[in-house]
Amino acid sequence: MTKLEAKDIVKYFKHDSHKLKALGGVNLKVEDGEFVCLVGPSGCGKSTFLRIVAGLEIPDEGQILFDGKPVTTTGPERIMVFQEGALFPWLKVQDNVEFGLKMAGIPKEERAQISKRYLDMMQLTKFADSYTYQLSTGMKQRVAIARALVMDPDVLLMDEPFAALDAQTRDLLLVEMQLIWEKTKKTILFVTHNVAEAAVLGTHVAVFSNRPSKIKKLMPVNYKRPRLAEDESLLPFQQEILSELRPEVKKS
Amino acid sequence: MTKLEAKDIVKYFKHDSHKLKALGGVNLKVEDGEFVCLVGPSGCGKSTFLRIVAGLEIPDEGQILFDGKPVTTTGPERIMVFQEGALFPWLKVQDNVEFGLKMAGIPKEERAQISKRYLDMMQLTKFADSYTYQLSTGMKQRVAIARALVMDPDVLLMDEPFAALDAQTRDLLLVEMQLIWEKTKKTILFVTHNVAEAAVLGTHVAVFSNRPSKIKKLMPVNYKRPRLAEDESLLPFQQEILSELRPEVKKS
Amino acid sequence: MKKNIFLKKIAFYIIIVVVWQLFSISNIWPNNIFPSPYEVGEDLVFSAADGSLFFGIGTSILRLLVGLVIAIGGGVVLGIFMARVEIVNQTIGSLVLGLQSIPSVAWVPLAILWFGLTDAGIIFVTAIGAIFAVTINTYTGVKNINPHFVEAARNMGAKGTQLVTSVLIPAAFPYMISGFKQGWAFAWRGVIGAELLFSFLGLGFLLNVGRQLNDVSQVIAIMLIIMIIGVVIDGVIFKRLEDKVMSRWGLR
Amino acid sequence: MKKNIFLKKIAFYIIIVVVWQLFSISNIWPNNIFPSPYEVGEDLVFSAADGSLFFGIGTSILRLLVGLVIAIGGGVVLGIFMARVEIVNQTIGSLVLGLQSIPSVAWVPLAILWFGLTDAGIIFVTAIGAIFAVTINTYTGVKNINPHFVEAARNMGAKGTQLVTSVLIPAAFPYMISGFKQGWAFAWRGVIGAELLFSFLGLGFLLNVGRQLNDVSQVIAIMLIIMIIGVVIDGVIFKRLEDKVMSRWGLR
Amino acid sequence: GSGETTHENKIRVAYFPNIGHAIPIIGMEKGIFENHIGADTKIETKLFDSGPQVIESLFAGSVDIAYVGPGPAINGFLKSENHNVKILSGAASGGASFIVHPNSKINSAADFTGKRIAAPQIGNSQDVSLRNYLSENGLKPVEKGGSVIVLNIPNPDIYTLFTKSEIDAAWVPEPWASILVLELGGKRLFFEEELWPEKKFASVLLIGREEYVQENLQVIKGWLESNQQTIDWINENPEETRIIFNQFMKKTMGQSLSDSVIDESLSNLEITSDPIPNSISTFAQRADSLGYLGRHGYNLDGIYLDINSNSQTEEVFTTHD
Ligand SMILES: Nc1ncnc2c1ncn2[C@@H]1O[C@H](COP(=O)(O)OP(=O)(O)OP(=O)(O)O)[C@@H](O)[C@H]1O
Ligand SMILES: Nc1ncnc2c1ncn2[C@@H]1O[C@H](COP(=O)(O)OP(=O)(O)OP(=O)(O)O)[C@@H](O)[C@H]1O
Ligand SMILES: [Mg+2]
Ligand SMILES: [Mg+2]
Repeated sequence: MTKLEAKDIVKYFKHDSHKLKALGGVNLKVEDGEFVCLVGPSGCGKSTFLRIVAGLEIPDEGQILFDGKPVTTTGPERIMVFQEGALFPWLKVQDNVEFGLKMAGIPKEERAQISKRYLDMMQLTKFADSYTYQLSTGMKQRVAIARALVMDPDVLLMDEPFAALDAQTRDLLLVEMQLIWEKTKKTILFVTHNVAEAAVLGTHVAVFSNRPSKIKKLMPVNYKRPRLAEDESLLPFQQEILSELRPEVKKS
Repeated sequence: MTKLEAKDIVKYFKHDSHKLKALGGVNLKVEDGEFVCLVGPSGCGKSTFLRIVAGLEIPDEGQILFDGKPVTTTGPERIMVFQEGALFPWLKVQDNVEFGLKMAGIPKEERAQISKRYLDMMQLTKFADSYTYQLSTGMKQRVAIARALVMDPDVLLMDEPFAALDAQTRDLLLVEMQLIWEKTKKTILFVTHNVAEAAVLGTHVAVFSNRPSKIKKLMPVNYKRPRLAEDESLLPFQQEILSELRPEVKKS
Repeated sequence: MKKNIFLKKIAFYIIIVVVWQLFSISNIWPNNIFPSPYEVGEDLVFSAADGSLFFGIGTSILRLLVGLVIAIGGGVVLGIFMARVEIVNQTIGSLVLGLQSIPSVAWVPLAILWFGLTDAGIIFVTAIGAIFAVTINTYTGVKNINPHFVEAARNMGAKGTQLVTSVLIPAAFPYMISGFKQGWAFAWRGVIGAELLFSFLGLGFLLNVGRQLNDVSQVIAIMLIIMIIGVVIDGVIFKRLEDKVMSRWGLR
Repeated sequence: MKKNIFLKKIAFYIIIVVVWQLFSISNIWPNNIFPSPYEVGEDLVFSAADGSLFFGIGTSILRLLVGLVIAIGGGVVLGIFMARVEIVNQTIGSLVLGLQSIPSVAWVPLAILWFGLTDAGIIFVTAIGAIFAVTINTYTGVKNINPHFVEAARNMGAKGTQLVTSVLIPAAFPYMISGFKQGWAFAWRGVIGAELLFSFLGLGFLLNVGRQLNDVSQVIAIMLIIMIIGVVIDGVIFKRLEDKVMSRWGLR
Repeated sequence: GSGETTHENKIRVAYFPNIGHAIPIIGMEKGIFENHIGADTKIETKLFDSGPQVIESLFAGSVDIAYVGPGPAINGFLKSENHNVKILSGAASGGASFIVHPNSKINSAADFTGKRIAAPQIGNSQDVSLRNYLSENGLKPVEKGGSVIVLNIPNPDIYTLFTKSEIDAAWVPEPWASILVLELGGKRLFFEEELWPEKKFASVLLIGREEYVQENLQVIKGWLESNQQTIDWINENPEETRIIFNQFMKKTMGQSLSDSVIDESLSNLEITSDPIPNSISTFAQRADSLGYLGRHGYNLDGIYLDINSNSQTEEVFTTHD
């Protein structure tokens, strides 16, 4: 069943001196339970595309279908992990993680149980009572991930969630992500600039072209799981992604 | 000649429920012209250490010596690239890059020449007139790097500058960084969570232990330059760093 | 540390009083224009002794409280509506700006017409003098909220009242505090101004008596009391609130 | 689009006038308490015809301008000092809060004593009514600056005046604008209030005349003029300034 | 023509746009002052609406002479540096009444208990008279633990509250007294002068700063002469006075009073240069017993400008005793 479909998405932005065509007709079909990694040159429009899917931005042309119905607004079935965190500075770490649950009216004890599980997973238990300005960048990002996972959405939209993490923590989370996905069979769109990450996580890798971007190639990933970041067997596939990407970066 | 020396740096932070010892006596000696990459688990205190070196934070114990003199304040001889950018939203990209030059009283035309070089290098020429909210995350980070390089400081303090960049752009910048360093023989402290990056760039890699952190190991990197990210010959050294790191992340 | 600040403040005020006394001894200005602190003090002791001062303070503060509660309640609601509902902003918004520019004293004739010479009339003048300051600050605060906060919250299912209470208000709080501060300052001025013109009990009435009898030292004595109450309320209530919020936001 | 907004506004105001007319026709209140819009309009036409209205407007605006310039200049300087120099904040800062709570009307007797019945006296009342609002908003603005901005700027060699003009002022500008807005509102109120009490030319004088003669329709007519000028100044000057700054900060 | 003269001298005169201040209003409108002293002295007029503000302006040196009530005159004298604000002449006497609201059942002081009674500003003539009247009748205002609610509010607000039936009575000067009677159906319970020893009391006085007077004796002399001329003219031409007064109101305030109100007001006033010194000392006693003159006692010696060493002045000031 098709979970998400992007049809000819076009998006312009106004800059003082010129008009910028960021997305130039993006087409993408994501089946239920697929894990699609989006890669592309910096500034090509990956974040913009994710925001459109989340319903936070309106495309100038084209539309997003979710379960066959056009997306017009944002909703808790499509949860986004923002590239820059967007944690609430007035809430403690635990309250940040529980935010969506609270909005859904889930009682306090139950919330605490759920958030505890994800705080443990993200190794943040010790900081449950801290405020976000007291965290390091990587810790903030882990809070943002926990906050999204807690929502248990149909579709998870992740914008470079592991970018600020150290290699070790990331490796742990790469394994964790695969387990979560296998267990829940969520549909995931995952933006990354790390081809190894894409190869480890995705059922598919979508390569964006340079601006005005389209999806240049959608590559299925056919390796058995669990995959590890250090798997040498993934290297040829990574090279394949890179060879698609290289000419795009040169252009920009 | 010793350019920078950290002597028993200790730093505490106050959290609501407890006091956190972030740095537990960091000792580090950096000779003039060395390129030291700092790696360590998320939240161990790498950013904090860099801020102390920059003179932006005062250690609770110990001191930093710069050219043998204690550091008490910040100064343009030690320029920091902030992990979160800290670009000025009220300035256009080009004016952001030229900020330090303007402060130093350099005339407009000269500033424009210098900034043009670095904007080109960072592939941002087209966005010279944009405001920072109009940039993607990776583009912002490139502006931050350009803004620091333009200052031509003795010591460059870089806090995960490449974290938000796509693989291709990063590979280009890895080469660029090595060229800049070889040409100018700057002293560089470079925080990264990417061990490949550390192996490519550093003359040394300093591994932080978990909180309260010290420098667990200072490893010289003895491969000839220019090094490339895909060099397979660097893999064993990367494994060596990882094996130092792994137990630290487990602890946290 | 805290004691130190306190001592400095005391010293500062003592210096002011001494300089003032010296000035009035020097007789640059005649005494009926520029009374000495001694005379002013005498007046204070006198009105404290016969109880009229405390009765005046009590009356004014009671009116202040009622007026302020109305102003803050109404102002916050109106401000949020203006910021979030474009049509409200376009219509009522422009009216608010106009009403804001009418001085409290101008409302007095109408207040007397509509409410007569009652506490309600004074409270009306007070509230109407303060409500628009709160409204405008709330509006500015809500408009200045980092859009990511709102997006993230909506994405996690917050809407309607929840969005307002869980995100808009806390996120706009640093601005709103300054709105409350100003609202309270306007309200306090409004009470005193209204009492002065209504000449119906309270500190403003005492001020008016001083004026009617051309008793400058009483005028200054009452102005001092008004100031002191202003400083105390600000220090006891608003300073704490502000400090708390500021540290929560990592701004200290 | 813009035309649409304009039409909505017009419609809104027409509705208000119609409702008002209906109320006054209904004769719930006697006419000398609640005049009809027709009577108010008649009064306006009359005073416009004999020129007294325009003379009044001109006089008030001139006084406003002088007072406002003094208030903004002084307030910005004082506010920055308070935010950046702790001792200034601890001493003068607490005084400012006190002075801020004294209503303009309370300054009138002293202003007459010190300056006589002159323009200088009215300007004094105006400026002193506005300066502290500007001061406090500037202070809040500077205190709320993202500390990274200041750190980065100092790191790049900005200090003293440069730091103030290149970073503190632009970074605090969103707050300062609201300070200016409030400063101007205070100043405008101050002018009118002072004129009303001095009863010395200007719009406030006309208001007082209306009051002395129990001419409610003149009182309301002049209040309308005060409002309209308020809205115009706000719309022409401050709204534009604010829009520009807001879009610069990506807040729109 | 004032155009050609250089005017080394000038005189700044303060008064209210009020019927009790008929002398400066009519005198200026008819050019009596201008004709007499205008050739080498520039006359600047300043309109006020509150006595204390006039005193503040005298203190600040931005006004030279002023027409005010006895309250501010006494305060001005007592509070001024070296007592340099002094009474130069009288200007009006009488002209205040006690008006009862049509809905209120006040027939005498015995009915005051629990009633709301208004008078203008604290310390002005009507306020002092009202409070004194209360104590003479064994009554006290609420703030002193008594039973009468005394409200000190400006005349326009008294009018407003009268229309709204929110006060029971008011002790007000002309023209407000007549307005309340003629427009709002108030009942004049008594004229204030009925309560004074000689059935008259000073209600408007001409005061001035002594140093100005000393330096400009000629000007002051001329002013006082014109003052007297104006008084005579007014008393001879009540009809024309009303017309000129209304023209003045129309011109400066944009509105005029009804003929009947002005006529009634004028008939309740006496325009005179007699300062009625007895009434002033009585007034001071009353104000002092209300605590209005400070806590250190008072002394009115020298309140009338009188410089023996200067024969010119003496002559000027003896004309109306
Ligand atoms: N609000 C905006 N106003 C103007 N231009 C914008 C805005 N947001 C994004 N852009 C532009 O759109 C393009 C795509 O931005 P986007 O953030 O989607 O890139 P990205 O692929 O996520 O890049 P990165 O990998 O660096 O995060 C960029 O060129 C950027 O300048
Ligand atoms: N202002 C602060 N207040 C309280 N605690 C802080 C503050 N800044 C940092 N910390 C704490 O200090 C520790 C080190 O933080 P730091 O930002 O230096 O880590 P880091 O090594 O840079 O991590 P990352 O790789 O995630 O950026 C963290 O545990 C963090 O919670
Ligand atoms: Mg992005
Ligand atoms: Mg960090």
